[in-house]
Amino acid sequence: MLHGVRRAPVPVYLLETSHPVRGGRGRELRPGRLESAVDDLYRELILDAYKNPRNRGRLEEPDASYEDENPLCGDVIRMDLEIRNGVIEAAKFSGHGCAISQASADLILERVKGQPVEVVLSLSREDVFEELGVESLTVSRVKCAMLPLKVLKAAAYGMQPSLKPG
Amino acid sequence: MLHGVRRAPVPVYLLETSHPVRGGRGRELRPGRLESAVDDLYRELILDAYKNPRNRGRLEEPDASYEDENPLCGDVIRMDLEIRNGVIEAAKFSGHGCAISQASADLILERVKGQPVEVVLSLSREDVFEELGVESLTVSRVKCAMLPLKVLKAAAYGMQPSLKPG
Amino acid sequence: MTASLGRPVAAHLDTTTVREDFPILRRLAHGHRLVYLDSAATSQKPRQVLDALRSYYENSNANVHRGVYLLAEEATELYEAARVRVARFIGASSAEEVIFTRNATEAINLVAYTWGQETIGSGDTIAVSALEHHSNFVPWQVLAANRSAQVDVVDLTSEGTLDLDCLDRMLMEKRVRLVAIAGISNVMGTINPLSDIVDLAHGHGAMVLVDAAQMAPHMTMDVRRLDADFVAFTGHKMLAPMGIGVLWAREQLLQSMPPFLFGGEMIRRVTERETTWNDLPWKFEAGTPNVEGAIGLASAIDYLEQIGMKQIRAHEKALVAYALHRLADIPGASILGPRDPALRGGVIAFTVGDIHPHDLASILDRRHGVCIRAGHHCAQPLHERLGLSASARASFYLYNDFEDVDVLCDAIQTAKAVMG
Amino acid sequence: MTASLGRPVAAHLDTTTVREDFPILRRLAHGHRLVYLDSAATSQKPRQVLDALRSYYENSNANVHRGVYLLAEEATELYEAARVRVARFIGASSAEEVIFTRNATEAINLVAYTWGQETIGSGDTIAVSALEHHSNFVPWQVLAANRSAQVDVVDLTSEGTLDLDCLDRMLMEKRVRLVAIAGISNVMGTINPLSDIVDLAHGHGAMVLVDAAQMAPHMTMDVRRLDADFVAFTGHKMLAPMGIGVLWAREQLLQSMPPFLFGGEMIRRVTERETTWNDLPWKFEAGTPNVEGAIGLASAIDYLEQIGMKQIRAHEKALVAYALHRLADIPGASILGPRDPALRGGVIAFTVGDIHPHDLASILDRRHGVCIRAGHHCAQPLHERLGLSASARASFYLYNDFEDVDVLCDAIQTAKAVMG
Ligand SMILES: Cc1ncc(COP(=O)(O)O)c(C=O)c1O
Ligand SMILES: Cc1ncc(COP(=O)(O)O)c(C=O)c1O
Ligand code: FES
Ligand code: FES
Repeated sequence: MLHGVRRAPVPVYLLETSHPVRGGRGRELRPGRLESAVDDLYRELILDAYKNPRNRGRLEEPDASYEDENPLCGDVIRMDLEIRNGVIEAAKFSGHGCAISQASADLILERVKGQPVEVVLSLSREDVFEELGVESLTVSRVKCAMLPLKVLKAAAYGMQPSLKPG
Repeated sequence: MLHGVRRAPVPVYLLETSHPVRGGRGRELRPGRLESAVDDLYRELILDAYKNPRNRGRLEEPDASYEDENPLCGDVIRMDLEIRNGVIEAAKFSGHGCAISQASADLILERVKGQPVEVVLSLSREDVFEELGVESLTVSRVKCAMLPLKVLKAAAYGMQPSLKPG
Repeated sequence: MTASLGRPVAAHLDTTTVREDFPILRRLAHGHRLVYLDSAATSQKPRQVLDALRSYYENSNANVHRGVYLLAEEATELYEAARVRVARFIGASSAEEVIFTRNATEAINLVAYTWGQETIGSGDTIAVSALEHHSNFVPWQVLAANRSAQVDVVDLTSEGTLDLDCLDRMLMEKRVRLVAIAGISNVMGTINPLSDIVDLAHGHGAMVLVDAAQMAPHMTMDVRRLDADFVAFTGHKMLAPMGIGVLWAREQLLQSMPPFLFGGEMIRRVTERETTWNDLPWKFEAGTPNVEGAIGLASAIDYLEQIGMKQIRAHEKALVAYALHRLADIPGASILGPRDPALRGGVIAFTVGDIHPHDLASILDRRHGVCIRAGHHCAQPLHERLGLSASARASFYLYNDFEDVDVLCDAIQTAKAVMG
Repeated sequence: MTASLGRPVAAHLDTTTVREDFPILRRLAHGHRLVYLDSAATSQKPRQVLDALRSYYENSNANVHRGVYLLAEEATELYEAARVRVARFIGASSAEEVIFTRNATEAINLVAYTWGQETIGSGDTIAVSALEHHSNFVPWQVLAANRSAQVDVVDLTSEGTLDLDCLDRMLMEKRVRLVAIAGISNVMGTINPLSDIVDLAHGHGAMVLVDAAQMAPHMTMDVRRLDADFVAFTGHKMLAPMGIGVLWAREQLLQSMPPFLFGGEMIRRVTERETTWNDLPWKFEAGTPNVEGAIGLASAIDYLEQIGMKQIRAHEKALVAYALHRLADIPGASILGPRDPALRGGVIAFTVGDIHPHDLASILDRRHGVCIRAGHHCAQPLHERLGLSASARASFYLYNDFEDVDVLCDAIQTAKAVMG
């Protein structure tokens, strides 16, 4: 059941940040929409997960591994999973990246540890935002935040070849 | 001494309308600089030369002929010259074009008939404007006005191979 | 709608209000009200578009993509939102299918340099129509010469419409890989029967490129319903600033094509040994894009859709019907292209007796402030077929009114008197 | 000019007055004064340039060339006068040598697709420096791959300047046809010794293309004194709007090159059998040009020359000297490229400890309104050589002042505290 380290054929983050065309007039840019008077990004929660990650490292004999890159910056995240009876028994992330990506990786693994693999498949962008404690992210930083989930999903899909992304 | 109909290797009109770079800050476009409240172009002088040309036609046995095209519109002017003892004894133009080019051809031939060939070489844009009775012309129409002189000069140069354009 | 009944009133849109949005229409030309009848060459710009440009530069200007600071995020959002806006306007399946280029010409060259170089081979045929603009003719002529292929020209009927039988025969007899065809002719005004052409071509395995430079500004266009393979158009003819154009193609086709220009933005990873390409649409957008142009195009589309593409089309049809009718009353005036306004866009090319078109245009301008174009309108092969070295052309858009047509006809009468 | 002596005053130009011309500098970012330090990516625009654009569209907009009515004549005059303005700015012999492109990237691709395709053959070498922007690297890599030629990378010295011995060896040992080199690096800031490079290259029969994207905006440039063969630059980095760039080459060389894009404007005569090309510069300008962009560039040049290119260069040198000095006081900050401000333009790339450059940029923006760029700055091969996946970059222009440097340094201290 070991799946080697591969590259994702379809970058999941792209699906998530691609521009919807149908339905509605699209987002209008209101001046100030992207502004925040206080920095809601580099705060306790994210900084703590970044500086003191609980899930950083590698597994010796993972049942699934996956690695992918954020093409905007070249940073790479790898995820190792240990699965028993369909449950994520252990999970570690490695690689390098900014605080947002590293914190996102750590927090998302904290959430799925001990959960059935299927849980991973149901996780959305909103779940990542919730874990990071942010309401929204700008275009460039959303890719940092979503990279770990993308890699995690790819690892989980690898476990369940019948559950390919739609 | 008969020079066949050829195309000019260097379009003379281009030299004349090319954009000088050195010296001065170049023309500033003052609003209205190109405007004229009364039409000073389609007036008696030009219209009469256009409608009743005195020098339109072909010479049976020209000593020099030349033909060239205005690339902006595709119109063609041909000039036939008969030269005796260095003097232009007879001259005719043919081809097709707008009123400006036709009038210019007619008026410029009227001016050089009976003159030494060298006179042709000294003619300038200002002389053409003078013949047409205009003070200036816009970029596109200046090419119409200058085409006949360009062709005439090329025919004259053909007569005096040592006097190539600089 | 006859001269004896007087000038018709604008029923489809309120030209008085529209004209107020176009500052240039307030200027005088040689002391006359400006009558701008050259929108087929380039359109004028409403203040809404000019405001959008200024607002971009005064508030959000930055280089797009890869920047993480506020201005860069705003500029990127505006740029990519403009792409979404264009995609929705033309009915694209996704914004990834919308490639921003400099103009229609570059969009067509992009296809020739990428898909064309890879696909066209020795003995292949590229079919173009006899009424193509040079921009949809010369790139294919050059490509064919480079690839030992040939360009075949589809004839016109005596009415000035495309001879579909000729195309059919060509598809039957030759190995046609591409049919390159204008949606609307910029000279004859002919609206080509695109769905028939696409069906014919696809039935013989040929691809179709639609040069929509004269179509996108003037009528509703749905690229999925159209079912062509490539669609190119240009912003400056549809109220947008100069320097922005669009190539549309289906995502799968774009994926399969090699990139065109190389440099910043269009790469995924560059090493000294090799380079990989970025995802769509950026794979085809090398270097700093014209963000201003894209924002201006989106703003122009907002303006057009607020007026309504259907209303614009109906208005132009009424103008053309009236103009055809009035021109028919001028002895010596003869019109190129179909007589039926339903078969043509807002373009009328014509000649008046043996008055040289450049003289005509000069006199119309100097004596009446009327702007028309004279020449071959970048369609020399068509003029050669028609036995003309030049023609005069008046073209209409949403800001033209029936008075403009009247002034045009009066001005032609003046020209006849001057030159007569 | 030390911290203990306090902040220096602007001696070379009056930044207070200059800043008033740039409307965007009045906006706040996250509640802070906007400190724009990303001019190497794109510059901000003065109101004089924005006014010129608006005035063009409100008074003279028309398609250029071939039109005989007033607006078309005005637009054509403005467009060609802009070309003359650019020619004079760079010291070209004639306006015919100035080709308008979309940006520097397109200008370089134009050379690769025309001169390159005709000249580069099997076994030839194209020399590029290790600090090239992707736009002056990938086109040559692709061309070399297509022509069975190779790209060789000229090393850097430990100071971050070009290793001329390495170039010399390369020219001696290989059949180098082209040396493609940036005037100023957009990462290291290095000002390359262009006249030495040109002499070396020409001595071995190689041509030289100068990517002047970072040079033209910041210092006096005389293409005839430079004596390179091709010079490319881009308007949006020098106060002009997006969508306009320039390729310069000597008339004779341009004459000998085949055209690049095909379509309207660039033709002399089109028939169904063959096509001939227009004269320079139009041979290389297919389709409707970006008239607005050219006018904007001319207006930007007017603005720059009114301030004075020498003053601008001196001002930036003083800013860089001060910034280098202040950054040296920040523990953990390390600077890429030469230490000597005389050897570098207004660009400083750096890293701070192991703070990820994107985090640095985000915090600078959110906490202090400081706009810097993070990433590889379209120079991945250089970063690979430096063993970095990314760096942070601050870049200066005429509207930056010493206070901007102070805010930058304060902001870096904040980032250290946040991430520490
Ligand atoms: C050194 C250098 N060359 C080329 C470019 C490309 O300029 P553009 O994106 O305007 O084509 C840039 C800027 O991005 C640059 O800094
Ligand atoms: C039918 C047609 N195709 C192509 C073009 C070329 O458009 P552009 O010059 O903007 O590339 C034009 C307009 O000039 C046109 O009318
Ligand atoms: S900057 Fe690379 S993952 Fe965030
Ligand atoms: S328009 Fe052809 S010569 Fe005047």
